[in-house]
Amino acid sequence: MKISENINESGSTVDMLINMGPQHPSTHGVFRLVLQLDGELIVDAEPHIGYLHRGSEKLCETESYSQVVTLFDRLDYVANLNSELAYCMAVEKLLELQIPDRAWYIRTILCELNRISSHMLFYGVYGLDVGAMTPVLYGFRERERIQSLFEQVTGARMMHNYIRIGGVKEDTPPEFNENLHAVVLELEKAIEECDELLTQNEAFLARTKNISCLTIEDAIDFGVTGPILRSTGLVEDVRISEPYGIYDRFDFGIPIGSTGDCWDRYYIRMQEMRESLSIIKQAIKQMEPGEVQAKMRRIVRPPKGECFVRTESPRGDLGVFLVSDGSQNPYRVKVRAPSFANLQAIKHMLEGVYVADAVVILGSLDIVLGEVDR
Amino acid sequence: MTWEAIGWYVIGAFGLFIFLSITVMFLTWIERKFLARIQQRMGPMRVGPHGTLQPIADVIKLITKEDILPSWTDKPIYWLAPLAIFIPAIAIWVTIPFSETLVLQNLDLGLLYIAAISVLSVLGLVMAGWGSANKYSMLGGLRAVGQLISYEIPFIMAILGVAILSQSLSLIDIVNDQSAIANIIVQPLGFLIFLAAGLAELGRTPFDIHHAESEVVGGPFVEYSGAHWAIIQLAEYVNTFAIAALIAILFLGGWSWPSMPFTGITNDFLSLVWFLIKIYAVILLIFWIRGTFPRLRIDQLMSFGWKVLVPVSFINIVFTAIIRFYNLHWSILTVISLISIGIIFYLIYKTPQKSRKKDSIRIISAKDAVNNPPKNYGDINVR
Amino acid sequence: MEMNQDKYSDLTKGYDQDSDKRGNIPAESVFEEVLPNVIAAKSNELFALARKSSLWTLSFGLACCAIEMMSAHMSHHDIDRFGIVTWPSPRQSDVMIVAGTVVKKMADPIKRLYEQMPEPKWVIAMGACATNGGPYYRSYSVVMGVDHLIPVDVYVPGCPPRPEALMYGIMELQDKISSDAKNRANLISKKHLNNEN
Amino acid sequence: MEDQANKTTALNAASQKLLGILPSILNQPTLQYRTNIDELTVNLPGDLVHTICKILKTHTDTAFDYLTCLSVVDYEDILEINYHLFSYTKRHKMVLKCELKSTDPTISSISNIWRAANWFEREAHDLFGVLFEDHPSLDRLLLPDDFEGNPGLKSYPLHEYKEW
Repeated sequence: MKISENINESGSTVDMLINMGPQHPSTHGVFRLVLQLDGELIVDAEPHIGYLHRGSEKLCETESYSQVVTLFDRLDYVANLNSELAYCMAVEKLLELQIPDRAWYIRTILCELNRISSHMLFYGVYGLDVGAMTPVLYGFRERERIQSLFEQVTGARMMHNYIRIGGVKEDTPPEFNENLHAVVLELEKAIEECDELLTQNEAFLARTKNISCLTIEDAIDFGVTGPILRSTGLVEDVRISEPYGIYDRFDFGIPIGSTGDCWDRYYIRMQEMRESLSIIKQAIKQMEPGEVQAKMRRIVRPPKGECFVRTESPRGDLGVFLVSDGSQNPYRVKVRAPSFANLQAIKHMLEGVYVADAVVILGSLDIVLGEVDR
Repeated sequence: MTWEAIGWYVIGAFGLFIFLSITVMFLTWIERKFLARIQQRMGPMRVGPHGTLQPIADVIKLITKEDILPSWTDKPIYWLAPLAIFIPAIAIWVTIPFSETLVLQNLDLGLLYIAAISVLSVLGLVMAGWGSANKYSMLGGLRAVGQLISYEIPFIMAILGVAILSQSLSLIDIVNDQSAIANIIVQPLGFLIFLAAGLAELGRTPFDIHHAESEVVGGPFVEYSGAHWAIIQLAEYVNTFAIAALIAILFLGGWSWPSMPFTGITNDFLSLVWFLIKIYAVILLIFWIRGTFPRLRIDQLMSFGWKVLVPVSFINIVFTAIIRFYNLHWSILTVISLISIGIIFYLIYKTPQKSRKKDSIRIISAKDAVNNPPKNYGDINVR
Repeated sequence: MEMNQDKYSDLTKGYDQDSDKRGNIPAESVFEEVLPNVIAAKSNELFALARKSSLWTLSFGLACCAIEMMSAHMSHHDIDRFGIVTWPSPRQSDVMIVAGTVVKKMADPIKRLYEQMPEPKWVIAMGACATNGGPYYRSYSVVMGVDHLIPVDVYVPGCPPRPEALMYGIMELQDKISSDAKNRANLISKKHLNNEN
Repeated sequence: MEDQANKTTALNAASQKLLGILPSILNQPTLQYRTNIDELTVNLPGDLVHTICKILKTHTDTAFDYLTCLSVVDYEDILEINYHLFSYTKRHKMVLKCELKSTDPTISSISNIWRAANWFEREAHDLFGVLFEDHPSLDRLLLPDDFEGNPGLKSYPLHEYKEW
C-alpha cells in the first residue's frame, strides 16, 4: 500500500481508495465503508455489512416462542423494548389475543421512554461525529436516568425481557409513578438544555444544513423510514398509517421536515423526544390499575399461519414476519429492520460530498448494527 | 561571544526546556480536569491527589511502550517528522520573554522570528503524513498543509497590526508599550483575528481538522506509538502554551498592564505571576472552546480563512496605520474595531444559505393525519 | 477440551505459543537490556505502576456491550477517574476491550487490530458473547469467544455487564499488571543469581 | 393453509377497496386472491413477478411505492418468497407470494423497480441461495465471501451444544 501507487506514470493523479472501518471511531459499531476519493471529494462509496451477523433469525427457529424475546432484545440494542414489542405483537396477532389495557399503557410508556433514550444516544453520538465532545456526555446523563428507571421496572438496564407475549412480565413497582414523574420533569429540562447546547451552534449549522438533501421519491424508493423519511416532508409514521396498540387514545404530533438534510433529521429527533414526553404524560393520566397479563396457556402454540406486523421503532418501520407451523417453535422469523433499509441509501447519499460529510451523513442515519446485520 | 555567555545560554536553554516539559505535562492534566468540569465529570482522580500524577504516569507509560515502525513507511522521513514538529515548537521560545530580564535572547526582530519559525511546523506534519504511508495520515497531512499555510496570513497580519501600534518588533518593547493601555482594548478586532488564526495554527477545536478523531482518526499521527508519539503530543502542548503566551504578550499587556505599585524583587515576582495567570486564562479559554464547539469542514475552514479573516485583517492594518499616521486618539480605533466586529458577526449570522429558524420542522397532529393520507408526496393537508 | 472445529480455528496460528509457559508475564522491554538487572527489577515495578495508572483503551465497540462500555466512560461512571481514556488508533492504545459478539467475518480485523497495538498490551473480553459465544452459542457465524483469536487477560461476565462490572474488570487488570511485574522481578533476580553462580 | 381461511377477516377499508379493483388492474384470470388475517395475499408464478410488480408500482390506483419487506421461507421442498407491499398515499397493503423449487431457486430481480429490494435480495441470496436474475451485484452481503453453504435453509445444521 505505497502511496506512490496512486500516482501513475504520466504524473496525473488517480482516485484513492480509503477503507473506513470495521474499526473506525465514527462508524457506530462494525460497519465498513470503502470510499473512492478524489482529494477530499467522494467519487464512489461501497458499504459492506455483516460484521455483526449473528444468525439471530435462524436461532429464533430453535427457541420456543417465549424465549425468542431475549434474542429480539439484542437486535436493536439501543431501543430494546421497541423490538420486544414488535415480536410480541406478531405472536399476539397470530394467537388473536386481547391484551389488558394496563399492559398496553405500561408498554407504551416504556417504549416511548426507550425512544427518548435512543434519541439521546443519537444526539450525543451525532455531536461526536461533527466534532463536539460535550453533547455525548449530556445525552448519556439522560440515558442513565432512563436506564435506572427501567432497572426498577424490568430488573435490567439494557436487556429487559419485560414485554412478554400477552402483556408484560409483571406490574410496575409501587414507587414507579413517583419516579416516572421525576424522570419526566428532569427530561423536559434536559431536552431544552441539549437543544441549546448544539442546535443553533454556528459550526453545527454549517456542518449539517443542506448536507445530503434526500428527495421524497428517492427516500421511498430506497425503503427509508422513520425520522429520515419524515425529514423529507412525507407525513408518515406507522403510528398513524397503521395504528397499533393504544396510540389512537393520545393526542400527539408528528414532526415533519421540509428539506431532508442532516439538520432536519437531527431536529426531528429532538422534537420526537418532546412528543414522546407528551404521550407519556397523557398515558400517566389515563392509566388505571388492572391486569397486566392476558389469560393464556403457559406454552405458547400459535395456530398454523403467518402474519406481518409493523411498528414504529426509534429508527423507523420495524416489521416482524412470523410463520408458525403450529409447534412450540416459530417456523420462520424475519425481521424487517429499519436500519438495514436506511443504510442502503447511503451509497446514493454519499456521491459527491466531502469525506467529513460522510461521517455526518452516516451519523444522521442513526444505524444500529445489531439490527442491520441481525 | 565569550565562553561564559555560551555557558549561560546552554544553562538557560536547558532550564527553559525543563520548565516547558513540566508545564506542558501539567497542561494535559489541566485540560482533562477542565473538560471534565464542563462535562459534569470528575476527570483523573486516582493517580496522586486529584489525579495530579496522571501526566507523569502517562509519560512513563508512553516512553516504555513499544515503538512500532510499520514496514511500509518511508523510514527516514517517518523518524525525522516528530523532531521536525518538536524543534520549531521549542525554538519559538528563544525569544518569548517571561519578564523584562527573564528571556533567553530578546531579538529586535522577535515577531519576525516567531512568524518565520511557526511556519516550519507544517513541514513536520506533512512529513509525518507522508512518511507513515497511511491513507488517513496522508489525508491529515495534506489537510494540515492547506490549513496552516492559509492561516499564516491572518496570523502575521494580526501581528503586524500590533507592531504598527508599538512601532517595534521586539516583544519586550511591545509589552512595555502597553503599560498604559492593553492592545485588546485598542484592537479588539486584531485580538479576535489572532485568536482564530492561532487556534487554526494549533489545530484546536473548531479547527482541529487535520487530526479529527471522527474523520481521519488522528491524522498524520495515526501510525506513531510510544515515545515518538509522546514527543509529537509534547510539541502540540508546547505550541498551545506558546500561542497563549503570545496572546498575553501582544494583546493582554504581558506583565506590565495593569502596572504594579511595587518595586524591586516584589515587582518582578508579582509581574511574573500576573503574566502566568494571563497565559493560563487564555489556555482555559482555548480548552473551553474545545469543550463546546463542533468542528468545521475543510472547505468551510478555507473559505472562512480567505473570505473573512484575510480581508478583515487587512482592514485592521489599514485602520491601525491611519490612526498611527495621523496620531489620533486610540479610542477611535477601538470604536472602529468594535463596529467591524459587529458587522462581521451580523454577516455570518445572516448567511443566506442557512435558514436559522427552526420552522423547517412542522408538527402535524397525529389525530388529523390518521384520517388524511397524503394525496401526493409532500402534501400536508392538516394543521 | 474441544474447541471450535471449523477452519476459523486456525486463525489462532502464529501467536506466541509460549505464552502459556511464560505464565502471562509481559515480554521483555528494552530497558532490561540496558539497565543493570537489579535496577531493571525495580524499574519494572515502577513501569507497571505507570502502565496500570494510564490504560488507554482502543475505542472499539462491537455490539450491545459497546453501549455499556460507553456508559462507563460517561459522566455517571466516568472511568477517566482511573486515567482511562479511549483512543481511536490501535497504535496508541494499551487495552482492547472486546465489547460484544465476535463473528467470523470480524475475526481477521480483530486479530489485525491486536497485532497493530504496541507491547505491552492487554485484552478484556467484555460480556458473555466475547467470553464464550453467550446467547449465540449455537450460531453458525459466531466465534465462540474471542480467546480463540487473541489472548485474553480479564473476562467480564454479564449480558451485558453493568459499567460497574467493567470497572471491576479493569481494576482486576490493574492488579494483574502489578503482580505480573513483581513475578517478573522475581524471575529476573533469580536469573541474575543463576548467572552469578 | 386451510385454517387461515376460516379466520375472521379484518381487512381495513383501504384494502377492501383494493381487493375490489385489483383483478381488473392485474388482468390475470388465473390468480387467486386470499385474505390472511388483515392482509391481501396473492400467489404468483415466478415468471409473472416482475410484470405484476411493475404494474402494482406504477398504476395510479394501486401505487405501491414502498417495498416493506422481502423474505424467504424454506419449506424444505419449496422456497416461498414473500413481497410485502405498502402504499403511502393509499394506505393499503398486500403480500405477493411466489413459490420456487428448492432445486432451482431462480426468479427475476425486482431491484430495478424498487431500489430497496437490492439488499433484501442480496440477503436472500446469501442466506437461502435464491438466484435473482438481472440483479446488479449478487454477492454475499452478510457472510464472509469464503463461507460455504446457505445457513438460512432448514437443512443447514446448527452447532450442537457441548458441555466441557
